[in-house]
Amino acid sequence: MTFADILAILPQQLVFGITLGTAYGLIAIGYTMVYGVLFMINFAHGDVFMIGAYVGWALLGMLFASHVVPMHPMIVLPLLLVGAMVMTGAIGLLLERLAYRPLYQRGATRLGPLISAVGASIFLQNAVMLIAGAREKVYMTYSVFPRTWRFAVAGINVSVLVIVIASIALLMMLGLHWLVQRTWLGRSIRAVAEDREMAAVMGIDVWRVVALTFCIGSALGGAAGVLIGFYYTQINFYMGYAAGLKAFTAAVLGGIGNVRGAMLGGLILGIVESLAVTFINPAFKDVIAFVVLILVLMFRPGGILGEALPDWKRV
Amino acid sequence: MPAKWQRFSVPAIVALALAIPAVVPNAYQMGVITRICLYALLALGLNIVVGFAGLLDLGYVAFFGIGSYVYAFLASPHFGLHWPFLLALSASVVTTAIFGVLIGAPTLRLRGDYLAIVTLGFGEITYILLINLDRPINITGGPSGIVSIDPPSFLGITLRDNWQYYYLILALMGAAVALSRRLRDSRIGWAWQAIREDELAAQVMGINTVAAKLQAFAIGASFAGAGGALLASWQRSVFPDNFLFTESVNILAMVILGGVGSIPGVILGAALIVALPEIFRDFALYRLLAFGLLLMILMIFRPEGLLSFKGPPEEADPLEQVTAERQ
Amino acid sequence: MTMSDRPLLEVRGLSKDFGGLHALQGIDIDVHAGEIVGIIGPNGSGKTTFFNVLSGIFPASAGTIRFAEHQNITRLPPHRVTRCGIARTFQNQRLFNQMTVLENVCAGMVSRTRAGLLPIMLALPGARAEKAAAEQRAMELLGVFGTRLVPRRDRRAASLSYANRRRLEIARALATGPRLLLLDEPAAGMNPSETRELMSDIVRIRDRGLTIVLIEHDMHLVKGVCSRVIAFDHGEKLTEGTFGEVRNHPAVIEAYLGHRAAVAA
Amino acid sequence: MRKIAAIAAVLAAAWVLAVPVCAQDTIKIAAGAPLTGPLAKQGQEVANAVKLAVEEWNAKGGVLGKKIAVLEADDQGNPQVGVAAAEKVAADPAVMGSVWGITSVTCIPASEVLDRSNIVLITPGCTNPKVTDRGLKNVDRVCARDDFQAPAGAVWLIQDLKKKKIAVFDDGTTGPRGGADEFEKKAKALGATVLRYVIRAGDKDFRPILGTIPKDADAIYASIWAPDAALIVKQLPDVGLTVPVMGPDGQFEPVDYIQASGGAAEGNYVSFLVPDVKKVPAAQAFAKAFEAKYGPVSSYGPLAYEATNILLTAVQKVGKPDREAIRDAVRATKGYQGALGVSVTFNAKGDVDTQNIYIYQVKGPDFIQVKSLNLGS
Repeated sequence: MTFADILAILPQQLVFGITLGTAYGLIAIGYTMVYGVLFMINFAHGDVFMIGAYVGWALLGMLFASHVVPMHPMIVLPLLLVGAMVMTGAIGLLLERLAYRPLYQRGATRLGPLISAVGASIFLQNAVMLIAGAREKVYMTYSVFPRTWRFAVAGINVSVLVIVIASIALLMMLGLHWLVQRTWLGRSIRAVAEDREMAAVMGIDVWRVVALTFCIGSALGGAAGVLIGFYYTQINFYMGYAAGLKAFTAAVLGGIGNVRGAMLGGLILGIVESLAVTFINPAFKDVIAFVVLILVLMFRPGGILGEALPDWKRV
Repeated sequence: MPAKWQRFSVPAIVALALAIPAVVPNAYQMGVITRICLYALLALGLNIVVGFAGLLDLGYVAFFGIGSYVYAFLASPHFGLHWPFLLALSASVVTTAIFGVLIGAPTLRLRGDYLAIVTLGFGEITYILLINLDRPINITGGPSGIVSIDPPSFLGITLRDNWQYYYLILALMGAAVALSRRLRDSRIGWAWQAIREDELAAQVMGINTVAAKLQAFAIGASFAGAGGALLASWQRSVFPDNFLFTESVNILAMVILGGVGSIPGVILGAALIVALPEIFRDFALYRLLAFGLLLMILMIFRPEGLLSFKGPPEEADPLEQVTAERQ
Repeated sequence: MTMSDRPLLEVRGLSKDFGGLHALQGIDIDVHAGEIVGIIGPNGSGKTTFFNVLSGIFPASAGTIRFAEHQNITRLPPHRVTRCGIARTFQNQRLFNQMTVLENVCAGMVSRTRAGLLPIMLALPGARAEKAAAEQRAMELLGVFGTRLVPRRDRRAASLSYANRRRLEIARALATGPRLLLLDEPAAGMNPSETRELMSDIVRIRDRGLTIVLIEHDMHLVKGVCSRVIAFDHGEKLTEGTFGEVRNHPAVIEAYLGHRAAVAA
Repeated sequence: MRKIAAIAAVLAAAWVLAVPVCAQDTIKIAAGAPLTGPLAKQGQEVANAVKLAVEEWNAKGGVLGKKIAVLEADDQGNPQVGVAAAEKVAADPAVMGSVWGITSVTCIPASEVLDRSNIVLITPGCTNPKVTDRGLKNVDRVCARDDFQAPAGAVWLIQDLKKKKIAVFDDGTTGPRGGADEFEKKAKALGATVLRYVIRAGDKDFRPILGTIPKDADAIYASIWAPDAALIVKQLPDVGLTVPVMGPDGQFEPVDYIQASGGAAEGNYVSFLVPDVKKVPAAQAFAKAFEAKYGPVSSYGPLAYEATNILLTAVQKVGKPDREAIRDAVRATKGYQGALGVSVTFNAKGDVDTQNIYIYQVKGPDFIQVKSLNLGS
């Protein structure tokens, strides 16, 4: 390919990269939220995301079969999102209650919850495989967002679906920001993140806040599952691993514990990947993504936007 | 255990380990036990990095892979080299130790979880390079890996059966146990543990944390290098798929399950992680489900690991007790 | 002043800024060999920051620190400072909690030992002898505190009582083989009898040939052991002299009690 | 802590001493395949086809006067797990042979283990040349090799369809990479231009990669599995490419490829190792029996069934439970007339001499056979 060819496809490639990055960022928000409060890599988060995608798939199939609900995005999307968020929020609560809290209360080191989360991840994957079968599930994306719903801006092909996903991602990010900065719950979350014991002394029910954090983070992961299910059009029970890995990378890249950082990290990761594919070699896109991560961390050890962690966690 | 029995325990364990092939009825179980020893060797190496020095390494499998491929390069028709076993094994060990330093060096400034994601990245990079360095020049053999690797042979004896491999791997695992103990109870081990407990205090106590961390990476990696060479010669073929991220997680689970930093604990962890899926094999579809559940349950009931050591609480004199409470 | 009277520690114009905050400003201090110097001052007056800059944890913003045979140690990283012969304890106890009492002291000995990786892995006689010597010396250092620590050598540091943890921190600092020992509030949290014991311990350590600088709020201890006292306030050195001189210095009274109290006095 | 050690020791002893209970009146056939994990569906079809064949033999009285049992060996598509599974198979004295699919990367190390115990391994779907090229006495293959299948694809695209510039994909795993390499070799020999691309198995958004394909490319050869191929054909319109896509046997999946693509796969080509069972009169009985029990045949079932029958025929011919003799008898199979209407003869390496490749085209919900190629000797 000549350089002129590359330049010709570059804008379109950037759009693909941004879309991919939005997907990573969406999943990363849940990671970063749980991490910011509990200082724990929730390895099962990718699988919670996967379950969100499955719930959305099942609901979509039911809606489609019922022939009652018109397959319009304005109707279908909220239904699917709410369903997936309720389900994954509940799973998040369960995970916190079963795989995190007992360990912490028994005085585990930071590594214990990590392995427990790995166990939960393996369990969830296999549970979904046993319930839904090993086969890939297909999202009927094009019955909700017809293929013709796309437009060209200056030669760049953009579909309505992508706009919808990006807008919802932005809304979720702003909503979370509002929640953390402006509400009673957000203040409690920040207090617990800052100093758990002091928060308890101040009369905050620490475990309730931790549980709610898990619940909200997981529900956001579930919503991401539905949206990305639509975009990917195919889902499987082990998709949480690859997606979770990228999302965690995005969260660290942006500065862990930092919601805007997660979104930014996702975008940068997506763009880096699409540029690597365009300019270098598709085979090495993940190598380049990780090299960028390592370089960023070498020069900015707290990620691009800096970590939003209290001082004691940084030492 | 009464003290007078204590000194018999090591010879007893050694005798038991040596007798296993005579007791175990078939090659399958022998194979599983051999695999336990191989993974114990790997887990002991990771234990140095994670357990002793407290550096959370999620890409440990990279060293396992590099060790395997170095052995495969040097002892297979792939490059037409057929180095003697011990020489090729040593080359694996030395190469991985060098890679340990190379990968460790850029990560020294990073704190716990950042280190985790960066090492994870190195693991992924290694895997992708193993797959894709088959062109333009065929270095790694691509996804098809390298086959027809030479089996180990010394003094004209070529090892073929599982029990022979068992003794070979047991010997190296035994060496790893001895080295781990010596290092732990040495000035280097003191430095590692001090860094794990409190990096700043360790620096102030005069410990060169950079050197100590690099030593931990190098030694931990070299154990994986030995393990990799053993895997390559035992499996007689290596593929990139041997070195997926899940393998790193498995080895980390061994270290944590048994009790971080505890040498017998790490070996027990290896035994559990290798044997449990085999025990559940008869439940076919439910095997991994049960494995995941068991990991969670074990962590809930023994969060410090199965063989973690907790000293008895201080029997403080009453005066001190009062003071402590006043704090 | 002859060459041999040159101070062990010579601090000139030492300043430390955090952003806009002047934590230390133009500190000049000399400490001579064999002294026990006390640093007093209200909370936030820069005492601990001074220790942190001395031990290399924070780089100085300006000024020089010279130590021993007039080496400039101003820009050295912490472990190099320690190797030059300055050891310290921490105000908020930073022991290696999961290591045993003996191992904690041994960890302090790392920089004073030499054995390399290979000799240790091969258990060569040199490495074994060095390790045995290190452990013997560690036991000896635990013995500085009589029977307080010796019988507890194999306990985890985390399981020790408060006072014993303070003692262990001093033993660990001694293990680095310092000529100058910095103690950050060694008596904090001790009851009067433990403090009295600590005072005799400190004097005994000085008598082993060390020089000591300590930060302390317990005036009883400062009065009892310090040959000279330096008062800090707002990151500056207010005054120095004997305990009596410093205690009666109006600026010190003002710093501790506020302006009105000083006028009243 | 001591209690735990004691419990562990007792458990370990119990496990070690638990000698597999083997009733002496059964003969066992191992069915090795990924029964869990991403390839579970195809793997389970292999196991099911083996079970079906065994049930039919048992209905006729078994073999050597004994009932036949199937020992399922789950290799998860992972080499290490495959080795462990093979060791378990080898340790069971009742096992007289194995049918092992479908990933070469597990089949190769598993066959090394089985070789030590002289257990024959017939593979219905491991197409990598190295499976048989290592010269093991116990490995036979009833399907065509990648170095025949992929060139058949090149012949079809370049000679029959006159394509000139072809984008070739693989997913960085053994079988697909090998196939892509063979395709490239043949396509270049036939005078076409080849561009290589690698996707990462597990990724779902291939638009950035597809976007870099030059707009004058006139075909895609996707040496990848069906779900990934379905994603690629669905995402092609997003980058403005309308070219035919061709793939190897892994895409012969009505559900995971045609259905999953939602119509986007229409008109594409797939090469496969099995002729259309509907078109082979001899295969009707099998197809019906399989569908009744396990659902429609969708991949390697017929070949696994064929392999099982070849194996049991060899056992019968040998007349005694002798692994070594059975191994040699399988290799000596000549002119076996199986359920697929093709005669099977193994060459010295263990490959079938008839390297039959069938080209199918996607039409509506089905694959329609459009050509058969025999590139064998």
